[in-house]
Amino acid sequence: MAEITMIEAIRQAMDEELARDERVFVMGEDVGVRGGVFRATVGLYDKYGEARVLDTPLAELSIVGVGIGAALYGMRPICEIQFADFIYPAFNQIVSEAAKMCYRTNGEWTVPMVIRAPYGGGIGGGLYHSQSVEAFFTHVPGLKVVIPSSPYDAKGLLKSAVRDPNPVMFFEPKKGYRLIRGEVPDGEFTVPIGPANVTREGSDLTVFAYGMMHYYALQAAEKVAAEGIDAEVVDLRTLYPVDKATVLESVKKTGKALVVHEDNLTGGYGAEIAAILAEEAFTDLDAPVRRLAGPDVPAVPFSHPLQDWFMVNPEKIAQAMRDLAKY
Amino acid sequence: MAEITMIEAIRQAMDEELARDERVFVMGEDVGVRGGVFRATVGLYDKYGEARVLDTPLAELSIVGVGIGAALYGMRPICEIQFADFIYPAFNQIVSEAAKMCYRTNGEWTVPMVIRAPYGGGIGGGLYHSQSVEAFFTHVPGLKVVIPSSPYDAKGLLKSAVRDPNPVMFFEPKKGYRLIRGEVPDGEFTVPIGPANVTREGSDLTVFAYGMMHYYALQAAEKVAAEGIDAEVVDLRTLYPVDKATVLESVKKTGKALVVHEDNLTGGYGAEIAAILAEEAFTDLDAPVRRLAGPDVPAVPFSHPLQDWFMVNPEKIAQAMRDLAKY
Amino acid sequence: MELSSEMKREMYWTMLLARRLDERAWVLHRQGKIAFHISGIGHEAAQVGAAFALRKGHDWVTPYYRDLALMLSLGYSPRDFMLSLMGKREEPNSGGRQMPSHWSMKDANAVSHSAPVATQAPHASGIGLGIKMRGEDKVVLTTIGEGSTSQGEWYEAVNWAAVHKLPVIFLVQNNQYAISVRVEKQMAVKSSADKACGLGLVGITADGTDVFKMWEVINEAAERARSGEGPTVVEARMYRITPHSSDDDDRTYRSREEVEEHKRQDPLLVARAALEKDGLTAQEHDEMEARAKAIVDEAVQYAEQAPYPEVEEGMYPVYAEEVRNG
Amino acid sequence: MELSSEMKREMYWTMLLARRLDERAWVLHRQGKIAFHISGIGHEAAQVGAAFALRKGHDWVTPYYRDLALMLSLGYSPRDFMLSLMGKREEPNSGGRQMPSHWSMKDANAVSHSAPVATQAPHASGIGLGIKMRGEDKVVLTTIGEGSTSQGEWYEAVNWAAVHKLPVIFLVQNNQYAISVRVEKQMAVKSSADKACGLGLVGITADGTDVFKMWEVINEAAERARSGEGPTVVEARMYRITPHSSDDDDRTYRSREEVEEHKRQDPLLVARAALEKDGLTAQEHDEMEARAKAIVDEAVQYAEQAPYPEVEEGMYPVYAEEVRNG
Ligand SMILES: Cc1ncc(C[n+]2csc(CCOP(=O)(O)OP(=O)(O)O)c2C)c(N)n1
Ligand SMILES: Cc1ncc(C[n+]2csc(CCOP(=O)(O)OP(=O)(O)O)c2C)c(N)n1
Ligand SMILES: [Mg+2]
Ligand SMILES: [Mg+2]
Repeated sequence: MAEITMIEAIRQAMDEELARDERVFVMGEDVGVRGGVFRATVGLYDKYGEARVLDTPLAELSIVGVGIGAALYGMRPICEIQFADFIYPAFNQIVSEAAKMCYRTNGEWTVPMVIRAPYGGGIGGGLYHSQSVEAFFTHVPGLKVVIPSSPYDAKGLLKSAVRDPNPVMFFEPKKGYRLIRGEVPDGEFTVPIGPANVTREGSDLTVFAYGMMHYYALQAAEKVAAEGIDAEVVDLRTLYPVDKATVLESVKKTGKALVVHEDNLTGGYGAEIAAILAEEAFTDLDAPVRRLAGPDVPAVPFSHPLQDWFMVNPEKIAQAMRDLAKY
Repeated sequence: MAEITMIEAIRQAMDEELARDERVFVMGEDVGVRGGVFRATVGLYDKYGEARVLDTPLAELSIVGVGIGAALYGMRPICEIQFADFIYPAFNQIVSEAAKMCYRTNGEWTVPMVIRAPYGGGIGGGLYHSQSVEAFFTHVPGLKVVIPSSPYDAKGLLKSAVRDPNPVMFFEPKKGYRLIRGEVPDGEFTVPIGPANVTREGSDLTVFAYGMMHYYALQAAEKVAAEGIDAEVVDLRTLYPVDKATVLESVKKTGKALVVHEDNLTGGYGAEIAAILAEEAFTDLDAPVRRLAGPDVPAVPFSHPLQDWFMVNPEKIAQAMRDLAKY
Repeated sequence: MELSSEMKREMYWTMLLARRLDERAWVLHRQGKIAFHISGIGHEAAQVGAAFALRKGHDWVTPYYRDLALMLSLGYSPRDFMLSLMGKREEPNSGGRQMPSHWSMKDANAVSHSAPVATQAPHASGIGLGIKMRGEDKVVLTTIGEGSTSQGEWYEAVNWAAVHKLPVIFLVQNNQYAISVRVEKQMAVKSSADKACGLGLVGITADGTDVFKMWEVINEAAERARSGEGPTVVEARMYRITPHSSDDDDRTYRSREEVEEHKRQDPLLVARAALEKDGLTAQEHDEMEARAKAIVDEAVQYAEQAPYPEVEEGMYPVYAEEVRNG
Repeated sequence: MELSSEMKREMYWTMLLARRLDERAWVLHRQGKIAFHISGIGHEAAQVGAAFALRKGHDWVTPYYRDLALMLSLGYSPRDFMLSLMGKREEPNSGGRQMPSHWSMKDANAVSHSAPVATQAPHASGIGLGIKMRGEDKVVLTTIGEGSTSQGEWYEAVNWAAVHKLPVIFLVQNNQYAISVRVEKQMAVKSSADKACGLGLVGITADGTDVFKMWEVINEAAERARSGEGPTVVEARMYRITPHSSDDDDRTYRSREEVEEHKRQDPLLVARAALEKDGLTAQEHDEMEARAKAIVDEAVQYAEQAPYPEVEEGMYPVYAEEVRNG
């Protein structure tokens, strides 16, 4: 078992799936010779050739639309969107086509494909290289939405996504690409799409998070543990469909919930978790459901002081935990 | 004061704004000679000419993108998207450009424009002529999102939207176009964007709704009133930014909240209202926050029994009110 | 390759059957028996010509809503159509979930059409990419209206196919109108086939009212595609004889005279005249008509008696895991 | 119209200043003083040629991120650029909110550029529509990279301008690459100007390393636009001499020999040679260099001392009502 980075785990997953199933192919901007602007596909072009690791025209709509066509034909495309911020031109194909194909044909046609995109801020990318876009897709029946927070999950979930018979949106916390390291077995394994993961057991309150914010939430939990607050941490991992059972069970135990994401607060994914708790955990709750999220401005500003102001970080999470514990 | 339909109110608003301000113009598919597929622009082409009532190419992306350019130049475009279901090709222009222009230029450039689109089901339109799309935009700082539920508000809010210095998404409940009638003054008036409207005072519980569902909610409230349930009804009207004060005040009084929309439940706009209540009305709530919404399937199916199954209606709302009142 | 007389009659028969089904749909709508119809009247020649140039069950199609005649050519049945108009459970496109005329037929490699125009074009390029990756000799035909070629979606699809020399035929059915908007407001070129020159592929404008000519043109395009020479844009010119759909009132934007004039170039009349030269007798034609009527009657009757979906069916299949058979 | 010697020197001076600023940005990046730079080295001739063909403060521009030389021509200052590289408060594009090189300058009618490529193209058509509606004699120039013309967004914008004969110039800066992807993988035509023929407007391919030639071509396009003859696509051919951005490592996808070879056609060298024929002396050139260096030094110093935004500034202006001055 080797300790590897998040991005290496993602690369390995694609490598193994390309080797396993000849229907699988990778396409996107600069994924070929260049190996991706984040180097997620490095080496794959040399290993599998141009036909299976395709540099596409600079056009997200057709990266996804052509991917859908290929999936209908029986292939298993992995489409890379270079930054999640650039997924909007493909919105129509994702929402009108990929998501609705199975339902609208009563199952005659399905769209097994993966759309990968790095998301999130804190990397000096400014307004258009830092966005979190998950909330636009966790409202779309027919899609699955996955965000890993560790190399193990990144590899295992991505392999599951490639094998899933549905369109899977796979968002990768880009700030964690090289920062987050972890043990990953060498051989074949998968992590199922669906279940959330209780990554730290605790009794005083529950923190729900995913991606980079889950990584920070664990750090925050350690911090406040020293102050006597025993926090449970849940990595939501599969955001859609949501694992309600795990969410409700945890709050039944702790009675308090903090939902954390770096996306804008209003209408963000946290609203759904809070709404589920407000509706189905009413008698379990000992405190208001707290949301900690990015402020309601269009995106992460470039200038460093403004970026720091925007971003949720371990200290902000710890503070929110302290406040909630006190309630 | 005349009693007119919702669609006539919308037509009047555009007519008056075109007359008032020569920077205003209308564009979209079939809005010219045809007067719009729902007849919302009937007569305007004859009155104001082709230059101000423009039949565009069949391309939503550029209807919005060209509209943004015109707004930057100093015009006041009203862009019609023929059905809300067809707004996705324009998603990038709306979210990346219109919404973020003011912030990203520190106010140097602003985008005063209106994007109108009929939304909602119950009209036999099937999966792609029945969608509710508001939740995709109530998560986007920089946009305002408005949905009227009466001819009076439709006219007054649309006039405000045209005069607003920001991009305003104006979604019209198409099922109500001819069904909803109401008194509308002949002369100049506007309804401000921002405040929600308590359309029925009550003490037992609050129903939050908008558009067609607000119209139904009032009917449902009458129904259950006869059974002794005294419901308050709030027409949210401006969905984004949300009028938190009115929402919280009402629940402070009634202690119980039901949020209704016809859009899919999960990640829908109701989640945000529920989350606000879970966070800021914790001590006021005497019951779980209930959401009544469309099921989590891709959209409204065509076949009549399936459409009826999908749609929220006055009886379903009344039943949810009864259940909540009993809690 | 030459079309045999038999083949020609088969093509004409398909056009005729499509026409009679389509006309019946308008009647059913007037009778209040169906809620919506979108018509292919005037488009039959282009569609049947194109479909017959394909190898059925081998080649692929991503069609659009006016393609009744095309779908019938591929094996879609009159019953299927009537079930779809009425939103019945057995309707094979979607089990009653989709509006009428939003086809899907997996057996025939005919992919589901949604409703937002032009989305089917990139799918065709993706299918073409799959065909190329597997080294097969299939082609994919995708159809669209001329107005919808204004969408960036169509441009991107054609560009992909051109860059990768994919075996795709982009058939544009130019019926002069996008609902009420005339083609001059969609494009500054005379034909959407002219757009091909800007993207580096072959573009051909054809008389879309001549079914046999259309067959030839699509046949050639298919040959090009199969031999690795890449995609073609074909514009078939015709006239939309009916209003846009049963919801439309075309008197608000075009004169009756204009419509009447174009009816003289009705593709059915054109094909019939050609077949009469080829020996088709009035009696044979009457028999065809009688057969069509019987088929249409039967289909209507069948569909009327067929059950609606059960409400529980609305809940699935959102995901592939939930697909049920039967 | 002919360019005067004085004008030519002014153009060369702007190119030179842009180059020295750009080079300094790379130095600052190596020094760890800035986080990001995206370079216009190799693009100066096309940009300066285009900008000088416009009536400044009268015509409009929707630029893209490589347009430093274009923006300088319109009045953007070296200080502005350095402030932008460092994300300082005074930075005029966005007050530190946007990444460097995402221009905006209202005085100069230069509209804000975002980052998602091609979004600026429909804006240009919208501005063109506004100009036409008001019957003014303005033109709008919009720039883009060749790779980004693969976006449906660009196609729709050009189509609009063609259909409505709008006074828009679509300038494509073809530097052979979109990050690592060569132009052959973007389009099956030889020049993005060829795309014009498919959309019914004039398309011209020009040598983008020759500033005076570029001036002529854009000047002609502007004349066409002003006289109501509609839009033009101009492809300016050049080479991206630097990596895509400071985040890129171009050795992974192209050889050093290829890059070196193209440096021989550096637009600065081309222009200087022309000016020398026109009488520019070595001494004059040295003076220009000295002046450029002084300006760049001063700008860096100024920007380094300038304050960052206060954190409260992050909160606004989300809406026009929240705009604050100063
Ligand atoms: C993206 C999108 N926008 C708008 C519509 C509404 N609409 C349906 S058909 C149509 C006109 C299509 O015209 P054309 O492409 O010429 O095809 P035709 O109907 O004439 O065959 C329009 C505007 C739609 N279906 N999809
Ligand atoms: C919609 C979108 N997709 C992807 C990117 C990432 N990206 C930034 S620049 C670029 C290449 C642009 O190439 P080209 O248009 O040729 O312009 P150049 O940079 O060569 O001047 C890419 C892929 C982006 N900015 N926007
Ligand atoms: Mg048409
Ligand atoms: Mg380039």
